[in-house]
Order: sequence, then structure tokens, then C-alpha cells
Amino acid sequence: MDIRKLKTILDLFENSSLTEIEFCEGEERIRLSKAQPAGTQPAALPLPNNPFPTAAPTVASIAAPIAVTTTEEEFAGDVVVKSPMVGTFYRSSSPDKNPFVDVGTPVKKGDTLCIVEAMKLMNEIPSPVSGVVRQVVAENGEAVGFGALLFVITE
Amino acid sequence: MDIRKLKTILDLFENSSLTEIEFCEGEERIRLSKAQPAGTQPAALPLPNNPFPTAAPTVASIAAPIAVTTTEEEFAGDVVVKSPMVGTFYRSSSPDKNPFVDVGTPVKKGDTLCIVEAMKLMNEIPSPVSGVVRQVVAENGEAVGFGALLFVITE
Amino acid sequence: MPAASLAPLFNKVLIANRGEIALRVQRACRELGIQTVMVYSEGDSSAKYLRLADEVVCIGPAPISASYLNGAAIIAAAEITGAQAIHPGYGLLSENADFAEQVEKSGFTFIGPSADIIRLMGDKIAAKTTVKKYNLKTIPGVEGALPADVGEAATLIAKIGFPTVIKAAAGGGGRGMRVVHSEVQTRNILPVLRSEARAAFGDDTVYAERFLDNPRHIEVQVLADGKNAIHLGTRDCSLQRRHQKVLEEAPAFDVPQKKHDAICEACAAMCRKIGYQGAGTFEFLYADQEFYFIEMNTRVQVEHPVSEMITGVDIVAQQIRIAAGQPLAYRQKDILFRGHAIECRINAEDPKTFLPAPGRIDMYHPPGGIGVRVDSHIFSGYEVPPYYDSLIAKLVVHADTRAAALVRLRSVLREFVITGISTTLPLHEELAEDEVFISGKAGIAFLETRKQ
Amino acid sequence: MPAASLAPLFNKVLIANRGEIALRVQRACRELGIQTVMVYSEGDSSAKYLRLADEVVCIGPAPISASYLNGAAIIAAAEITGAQAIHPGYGLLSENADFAEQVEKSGFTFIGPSADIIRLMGDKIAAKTTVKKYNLKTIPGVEGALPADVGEAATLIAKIGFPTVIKAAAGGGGRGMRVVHSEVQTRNILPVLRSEARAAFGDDTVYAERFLDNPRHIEVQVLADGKNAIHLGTRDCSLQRRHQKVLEEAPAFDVPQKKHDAICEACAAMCRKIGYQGAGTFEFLYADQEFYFIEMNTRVQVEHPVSEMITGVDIVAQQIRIAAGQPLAYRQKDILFRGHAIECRINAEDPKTFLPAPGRIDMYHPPGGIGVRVDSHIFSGYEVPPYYDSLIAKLVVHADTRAAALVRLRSVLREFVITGISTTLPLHEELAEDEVFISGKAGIAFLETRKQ
Repeated sequence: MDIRKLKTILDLFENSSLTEIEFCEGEERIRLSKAQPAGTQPAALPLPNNPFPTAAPTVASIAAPIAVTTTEEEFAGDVVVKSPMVGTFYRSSSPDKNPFVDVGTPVKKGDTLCIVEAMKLMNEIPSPVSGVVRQVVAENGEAVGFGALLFVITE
Repeated sequence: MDIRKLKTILDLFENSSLTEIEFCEGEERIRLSKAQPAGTQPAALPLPNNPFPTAAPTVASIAAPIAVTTTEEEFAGDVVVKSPMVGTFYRSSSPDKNPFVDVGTPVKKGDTLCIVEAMKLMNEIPSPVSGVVRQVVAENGEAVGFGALLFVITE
Repeated sequence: MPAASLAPLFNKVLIANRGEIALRVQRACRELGIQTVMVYSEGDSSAKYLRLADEVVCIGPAPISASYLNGAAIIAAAEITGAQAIHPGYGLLSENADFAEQVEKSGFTFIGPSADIIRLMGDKIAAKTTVKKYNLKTIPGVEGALPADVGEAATLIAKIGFPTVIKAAAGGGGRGMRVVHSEVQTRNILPVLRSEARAAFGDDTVYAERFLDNPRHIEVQVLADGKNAIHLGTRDCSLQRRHQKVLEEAPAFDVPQKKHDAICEACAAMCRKIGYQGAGTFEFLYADQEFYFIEMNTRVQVEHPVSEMITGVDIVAQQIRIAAGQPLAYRQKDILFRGHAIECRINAEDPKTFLPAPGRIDMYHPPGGIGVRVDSHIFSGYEVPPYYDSLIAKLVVHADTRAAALVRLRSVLREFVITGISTTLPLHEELAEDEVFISGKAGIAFLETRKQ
Repeated sequence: MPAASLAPLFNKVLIANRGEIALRVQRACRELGIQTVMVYSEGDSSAKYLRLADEVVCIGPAPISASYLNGAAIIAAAEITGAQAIHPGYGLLSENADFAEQVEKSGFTFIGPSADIIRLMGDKIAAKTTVKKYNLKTIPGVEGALPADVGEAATLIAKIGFPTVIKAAAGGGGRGMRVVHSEVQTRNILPVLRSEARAAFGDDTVYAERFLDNPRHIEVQVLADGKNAIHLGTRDCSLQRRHQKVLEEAPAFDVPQKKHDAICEACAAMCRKIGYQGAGTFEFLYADQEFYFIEMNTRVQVEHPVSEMITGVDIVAQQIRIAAGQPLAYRQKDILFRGHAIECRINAEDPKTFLPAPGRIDMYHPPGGIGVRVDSHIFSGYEVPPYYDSLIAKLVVHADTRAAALVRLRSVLREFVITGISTTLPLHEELAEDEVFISGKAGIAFLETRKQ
């Protein structure tokens, strides 16, 4: 192998972020390796998550939008109630009735919190715990997707 | 492997940020390794330079390959002589003559170091400084691009 | 076109699929001026095509059984968003007759043929019986299901000759089938296969047909509006691995033009007669210059772009127009075939072991230039979820001739960059250089038996 | 095709250009089985198309005068690499007759017409005199250069009527021209323009012609092999800013078919008669259903892909074949026109001020799918150098009709992502919605005078 070729390979390797190269030609064999910079985890570095919404911003009209990031941890200590299905959220059993619960209402585990209507069926959503309703997140008559946040309950 | 070639490899390795080189030619085998200098700047890290060569590795056959990184600073104290033009590098004025210079030859500023032939014209390349030739990088008859490294001279 | 007489298109369509086909359908809707509702599972919440939709609805957790196969959730999503029609894409619920029926019963339009036709074509025996009436040949075999009596069944099989393949009616994708070479072997295998079929599919109905040795898989694309029907020529999809297509091309190469045109016309004619509505594909095995019908797919197929490239017809847009009640926008004579197209399915898989390779894509750089089309939902930084089909991109090249398309394919594959995960790009680089494939003689067994 | 009788193609071609056209030519060579030598300046050393080349040669520092316009370095690069031919791309040395001559004298093939033809067409007055012989109309004007005497010149100008434009023969790109509305104004302006021209171009030759108010810019693409010639139809390139084209389409919209075909045929006929060799473009101003020849470009143009999309002909591959001495691969009747194509030039510029915006591209994600082609050399992480033309990508859409192409363009622009630098993508999004543009009536003044 002539030096020119080797130099070229070296340059190519240099300008790459490879850490090792092995190269054989006939009887010739070259192995190049480079130490990986300690501690640099470039995993999230050039995360190009952002450009897309900029290119095409759309406002999802549905309650459970892209990437529901609201997780339990954000309501440390409290219990969040999410929609177990796609449908329409109703706070009462009919328009002329009072809401099942309101902020401050004490609830027992199993008490109906609301109704999610899907495919003409009225699905009563029970409280998973006993406690007090701290927050009513969804609005009456609102369309909710799977996992949409409905209530926050303090045990 | 002659000593010049080895020296060149050493120099290339020295001036690179590689930490290890293994080189075999026929029965010969060289392995070089370097302790990683603390706090080395991983210049090429987030640059997505790497995927492309992987996708299409090509070996440029020309002496001045993509991204000539050898700059003056890398030969601290020494003067590098680069090709001012595209052409063919000759160490002597004709095949039966001795080379203009060799490693160790003392030169004065303006002395002819070599010839670069381009478009049938023989261009004499003068030494930019007075000093001693430390290294002859290009090979006789080799094609050189603009900026290709030809000589290293110690003032 | 007399625009005044056309039925209006939908205002809003729900796309009940994911990945590249979800984006493909969304693009078609966007171009037709139709708003889109994309449904997604929690495993797909980072998909970028969701950001390009007008509305999105999460329909369940990542597993497909709880989300993309959850018909009730999808219909509920159509209800709450006021979508008028549902496009099922391919796979998933696209050939589920019950779902199609439920969609229509719920007051929405199912973008595809009627539930009855889906059901008919979904039953392999019924489908074959049907197409025979319309002059399509099937592989010589025992008419209908095999009788329960082993001796009687073996005698019938012996009559059609060996080798013969015995298949479970409810099987598919290579599951529930055996090749037999003698009557004795048949008697031994039959009870075993039946009990396997009962265990696997809850149905031990089996049928038998002549086994063709390494035939090619050739299919005909049709478009029909319930009255009229046209074909968009053929596709050769012989390159398969475990009954999954790997690379497809259009038109089928090296088929005598008369035979080629005749089979295409026969398919279109059948669609006219049965009142087929939508896009469809007649799949055939092709051996010794004969086409043997194997099944019909009543939906858009993964490989539809190769037919689009050679005809210029947007198949998905036509599906939607037809579902809205518009007549076919083309007569057969409007369809001009130009050149040759090849599609490579790029999967997130190890190119040697074919094990799925989900994970984060560091760099995605598709090739460009003349005669190149890429259909993909991925991007630099995308995390390929581990729950779904491994198809992440379709690379399609088009050129004047098959030879030129192959050259283009080789050139373009060098420029395609996907890093961070393993993909089948190296497999396609190999295939593009493979002499058997290049010769155009590769049959459906080629990929499985090829030396690497 | 009788392959045996064809002249062999080159083994190795040197590509004397940079950016997207360098990659475009490289792709064509790769598909033709020709090795490529790419030359590059120190300002382009990170370009990825260099890694896809067979050989690369650095020809000088970043400024174009020292590298891409350095004909001696380029020819030396061809010498040391053993290339047989040089493809000049567009711009740079592509229409430099002296360079073409030097290339041929040095024993290489210049991929383009002969130096004589380049020289003839490079002289605007000589070009017009020539084309008139071949039945192409030019804008009514004073024959030849204006006489030195101001009074005499003004009288001649008054005869052709006002408004009239007076142009320096050596000018171009909007430099060295004035519109005059009366004889008095003409007398005043003429000496000023002459002294300006002398200062700017070292040549005070001026000529005069009728000024057309907001005509359209329509051009005809030709391909010729020295004997035969065909046309690939028209392009409308009216959307210009400072004489730089911004968006182009093919074919030219709303031109009576007879007029359209007649002008195309006239261009091809002239090529046959003068023995033109290579690709070429006849540029016309189009007003009141008349075509007025303005100039001929003797090279491939930036906007060539729109013609490729509607004809399926690979113009660059044809250029190379012709230069190798092969006859045209098509007769006129082989050329089938299909649909409508639109190209957007995506520049690294501020979309409002048009100031260059070099810098690092963080994310490059081109759109895909049916009827979409992107020609670009950029990638995520690419540093757009500040030294060169700001064109970084060409987005081309193709559909059955102009209306459908516009719809596709709007849809696809939403998916195109380039971040890190400013680009003209937002300008194209605006244009795609602009009523005047959509109407197809936009003339060459439209973009400059449009309200934002």
C-alpha cells in the first residue's frame, strides 16, 4: 500500500466519528482505532425533534394530543384519572342533571366520576381511589382520546 | 518497509488524533498507539460526517484528499511547502538527474525544491525559506492537487 | 372532466393505520383538500406525520390488539371528530369484513369494497370458486374442501398428481401447509395437518392443489368504481422471504405481451361483472407462461407505488374518489404505461438474520434526483418502536427499461443513509447485483434458497 | 437500439462544477458506468458528493476565480487523473468558449457544443442575427449595434417606437440597460449608458429594441447530436428576481398548442441546420401570443428537471452520450409529454430580504412520496459555504395537470424541513398560494412588483 492511499484512509477516518477501522488489501491489513471521548453521550444532542412542528404547525383539536407528557409524577401524591377509551366526556348522566362530581367532592373508590360515550354506549367511569376531587381537567361534551386526562384526585 | 515510509506514518499518526494504528504489509506489521491526551477536543463528534463514507466508501486516489487538515500549526516551528497548483510532482528536472533536494539538504530561500508539471508546463517550486529539508512528503511522479503537502523544512 | 356532475369528496377522512402508509394516505387527502384525522397508539406518539394531520386521536396503548386493531376505538374516534370516511391502509383492519361492516353501520364510509366482497375474497376456497366463473385459472386441485375421510381425500389428491400442497383454509403466510409427494405420504400427513389446523386456527378445513416449483409471483392492480374497471398492469413480487415481499417491480418482466394483457383484461372484466369498488389486486403464481390465481387483496398494497410510477395514476387518491361515489377518472385507453419501476422495502431488521432492529435513527438521508421516489415516515432522531411491522421506508426507482432501473437502483442505494439501527439496505445492495434477480428469472423460492 | 454501432462512452469524466449540479452530473455518470473525477475548492472540502466520486482533486482556494473559474487547474486535474471529458455543469465555465477550446486543444472532450457555437451564441447581437435566418422572431429593434452618432441612433430608435430598451452588448443580468419613452429621453440617456458600459465592461457597444411590458419568459429545451435534433417542449420561467429565476414550470401554460408546437419545432429545426451538438435552451419573451427570441444557452440549465419530469428523458445522460459521439437516442415522435412539473429553487437566503444566509444546516428532511423529486447536495450538518451561489436544493413536483401540480406543491412544501439557516422555502409557500401565479398570467415583472 502506498503512503498516499494510507494518508487518504487516515484523513477519511479522521474526519469520521468512527472509532475503529480495519482494512485489508491482499496481504496488507490496516486497523485504525480512536478513543471515544469520555463521558460524551451524544444521544440527545442533535435531537431534531423540533424542526417538524415548525415546518407544519397544526393544532390538534382533540383532548389527548400528540405525546401526552402529563404523567403521574407531575401530580406527585395525587391520582390522575385518564380516559380508558375514545369518546365524548360528560360530567352528568343527562344535560338536566347535576355533575357526578365537582372540585372538592369527596369520592369513594368505585363512585362514578363521569361518562364517556363511545359508539352510542354510555360508559360510566369509576373512581380508582377514595379521596377528594382536586381538579376536573376535561370539559363537559369534550371529545377525549385514549389516555386523556379527566380528573385529579387527592387521596 | 523503508524508514522514510515509517517516519511518514509516524508523522501522520503523531499529527492525528488517533490513539492506535496497526499496519501490516506482507510479513511486516506495525502497531502504534498513543495515550489519549486529556481534554482532547472531539472536533468531529456531532458532525454527521460519518454516515456518508460508510454508505459509500471511496478512496480518493489524489494526494490532496478531501479536507486537508495538515496545517502549519501541526508542524510547530517547521515550514510546510504545499503545492500551489494541480499537477504532477517531480523531484528532479529529468529522470536521469538527481533530486533537487533530499531529507537533510540545506536550502536557501528561492532554491528550487521540485517541479510541478501542469498543462505541459514545468513549474519550479521555490523554497519559501532558508533551512534544512526535514521531510519529503510527496512521491516522485505523484499527482498532486492544490494544497497537497510536498515538503517540511526546518528553518 | 365534467366536475359539476361529480359527487362531492369527503370533508374529513380518518386514517386507521400507522407508519409510511398513514403518511401516504394523509398526503393523498391533503392533495384532495380533505381534512385528516390520524389515530395513533401510545407507542406512536412521536410519529411526525401526526403533526401534519388536522386532528389526531390516541386510540389505545401500544399493542395493536388494543389500538390499531381496536375497531370500536377507531369508530369512536371517527364519531368524536366528525370524520365521514375511514381509510384502513393495508394490513391491520383493512381486510376485516366485520370492521368494514361496522364502519358502514355506524354511518361512515369504509374506503374499500363492500364487506360482502371482502368476506368473499377473504375465504380462499370461495375466492377461487368465484374467479373460476370469470375465466381465471386456478392451480389444478381438488374442488372445494377435502373430504373428512383420509382414504377418499388421498385418492382425490392422487388424481391431480404430485407434488401437491395441502393447505389449511384458515392458514396463510406459510402457516398450515405441507407439500406431499405420494399418496402414502398424503395419508400420513393429512390427519397431522388437520389437528395442527384445528389447534392453530380453530378450523380443520383443508384443501389441496398442485405444487408449482419456484413459480413467480405476479399480480394485477385494478381500480373499479362499481361499474367500470381498469387495470394498471402487473407487478412481479417474487422476491419474498417467509411470504413477506422484499422487492417488487412493475411491469412483470419477460411475460409475452399477449398473455400479459389478457390476464390484466380478465381481472378488470371480472371487477366489472361483480361490481367491484375500489383498488384491488389479483395475485397469481406464474409458471410455464400460465397465470394461476391464488388470492385477491381488497385494499391498497405496500407495493402500489411501482404501478403508480409506470402509469402516473395516484392509486390512493383514486380509492378515495371512488369511495366518495365518483366514477373512475380514467378509461383503460387513458392509461399509458411508461418504463419500469422497482421498489425496495427497507425494514428495520438485521440484513442477515432478519431479526427486528428497533431503536433510534441517528441519521436519515434519502437519495434524490431523477427517477427516485421515497415513501417513508422516518426522520433523523426517530425512534423506531418495537411493537409494529419493521417497514420503515420504500425506495422506488423508475427508468425507461428494467436494465436502466436496475442501474439506477444500484446507484441510488449508495446514497441512502440510515444510521443508528440495522436496516435491510445491505440486502438490497446485494440483490441489485444478484445475477439471478437481474436475469428476471427469480421465482418465489429464490430469496430463501439463494447463497449469500 | 443497435448497441453495437454506438460509439463507446467515456471511461472517466471530470465534473467541473460544484453543488447540486455536480451531484446531478455525477449521478448521470454513475448510471452510465462512467468513473467520475470531482474537482473542488478548499471551500467545498466537506461536500458529501466528493465522497461518492471515484476521484477528487482540490483545484484551489475557495474564491471561484482561483478554483472553479481556474480553467488551467481544471484541465491539469483532467490530465493527472486521466479523465477523457469535462462536464462544465451550468454557470462558471459552462459558456466560456475559450475554456471549451482549451479543453479540446488539451485533448479532452468538452461536454457541450463547439467553442464556435458557444462564442456565437454568447454574443447577443450575433445570436439574434443568426436565429433570424432560421425563422425565429426577435424583438423589433434597430438592426445591429447603434451608430455612434446620438442623433442618428435616436432617429433609428424612434422608428421602432416607444417604449424601447437600450442595452449594452456586453451587459446582462439586468446590468447595463435603460428603458426610454421618447426621442428626447433617448438623446439624453444614450451617452450616459455608453460611458457606463465602457467603464463596466470595457465595451460601449449598445443596441436597442422594443420594450415589452411584463412579458412571460418561456424557453424551449433542445437536444441535438450534430445532425438530428429534438425538442423537449417548453418551460415557463417568468418568476424571476433580479434576473434570477425563482420557480420554473413545464410546459408553458396557456399557450395555444399550435404556437407552442411551432416554436418548439422551429428551435429543433435551427439546431439541425447549424449542426448543434448537445443540450441547449432557446429563451424567449412571450407577449400577445408571440415568441421573441432573447438568447440561447448552450448548456444544461438549472431548471432542466421540469422537462425531464414531463418527458422522462434524462437530459444530462443525453448530453454525455452525445459528447461521446452517440446519435440521439430519441426521435421526436418518441417523446411523449405527460403532465405538468414545477420546480422551486430553494436558496440559502432570507426569504424577505434575499440576503445570503450561509451557515450550518441542523436538519435537512426533504419530502417524499408520489410525484416529488428533490435535487440537492445538502444534508443534516452541512455547512453552506459563504463563497458560492445560494442554491441549495431544487424541489420538483409532477402531476397530471398544472392545477394538480400546484396542489401537490402546496402539500409538499409543508413537509420540507431545513433548519439552522434561512431559506427561500417560505417564499415558495407564499407563491404557491399567490393568485396571480396560480392564474398562470404572471410575467417577468410579477415577482419584483408583487405585494407581500
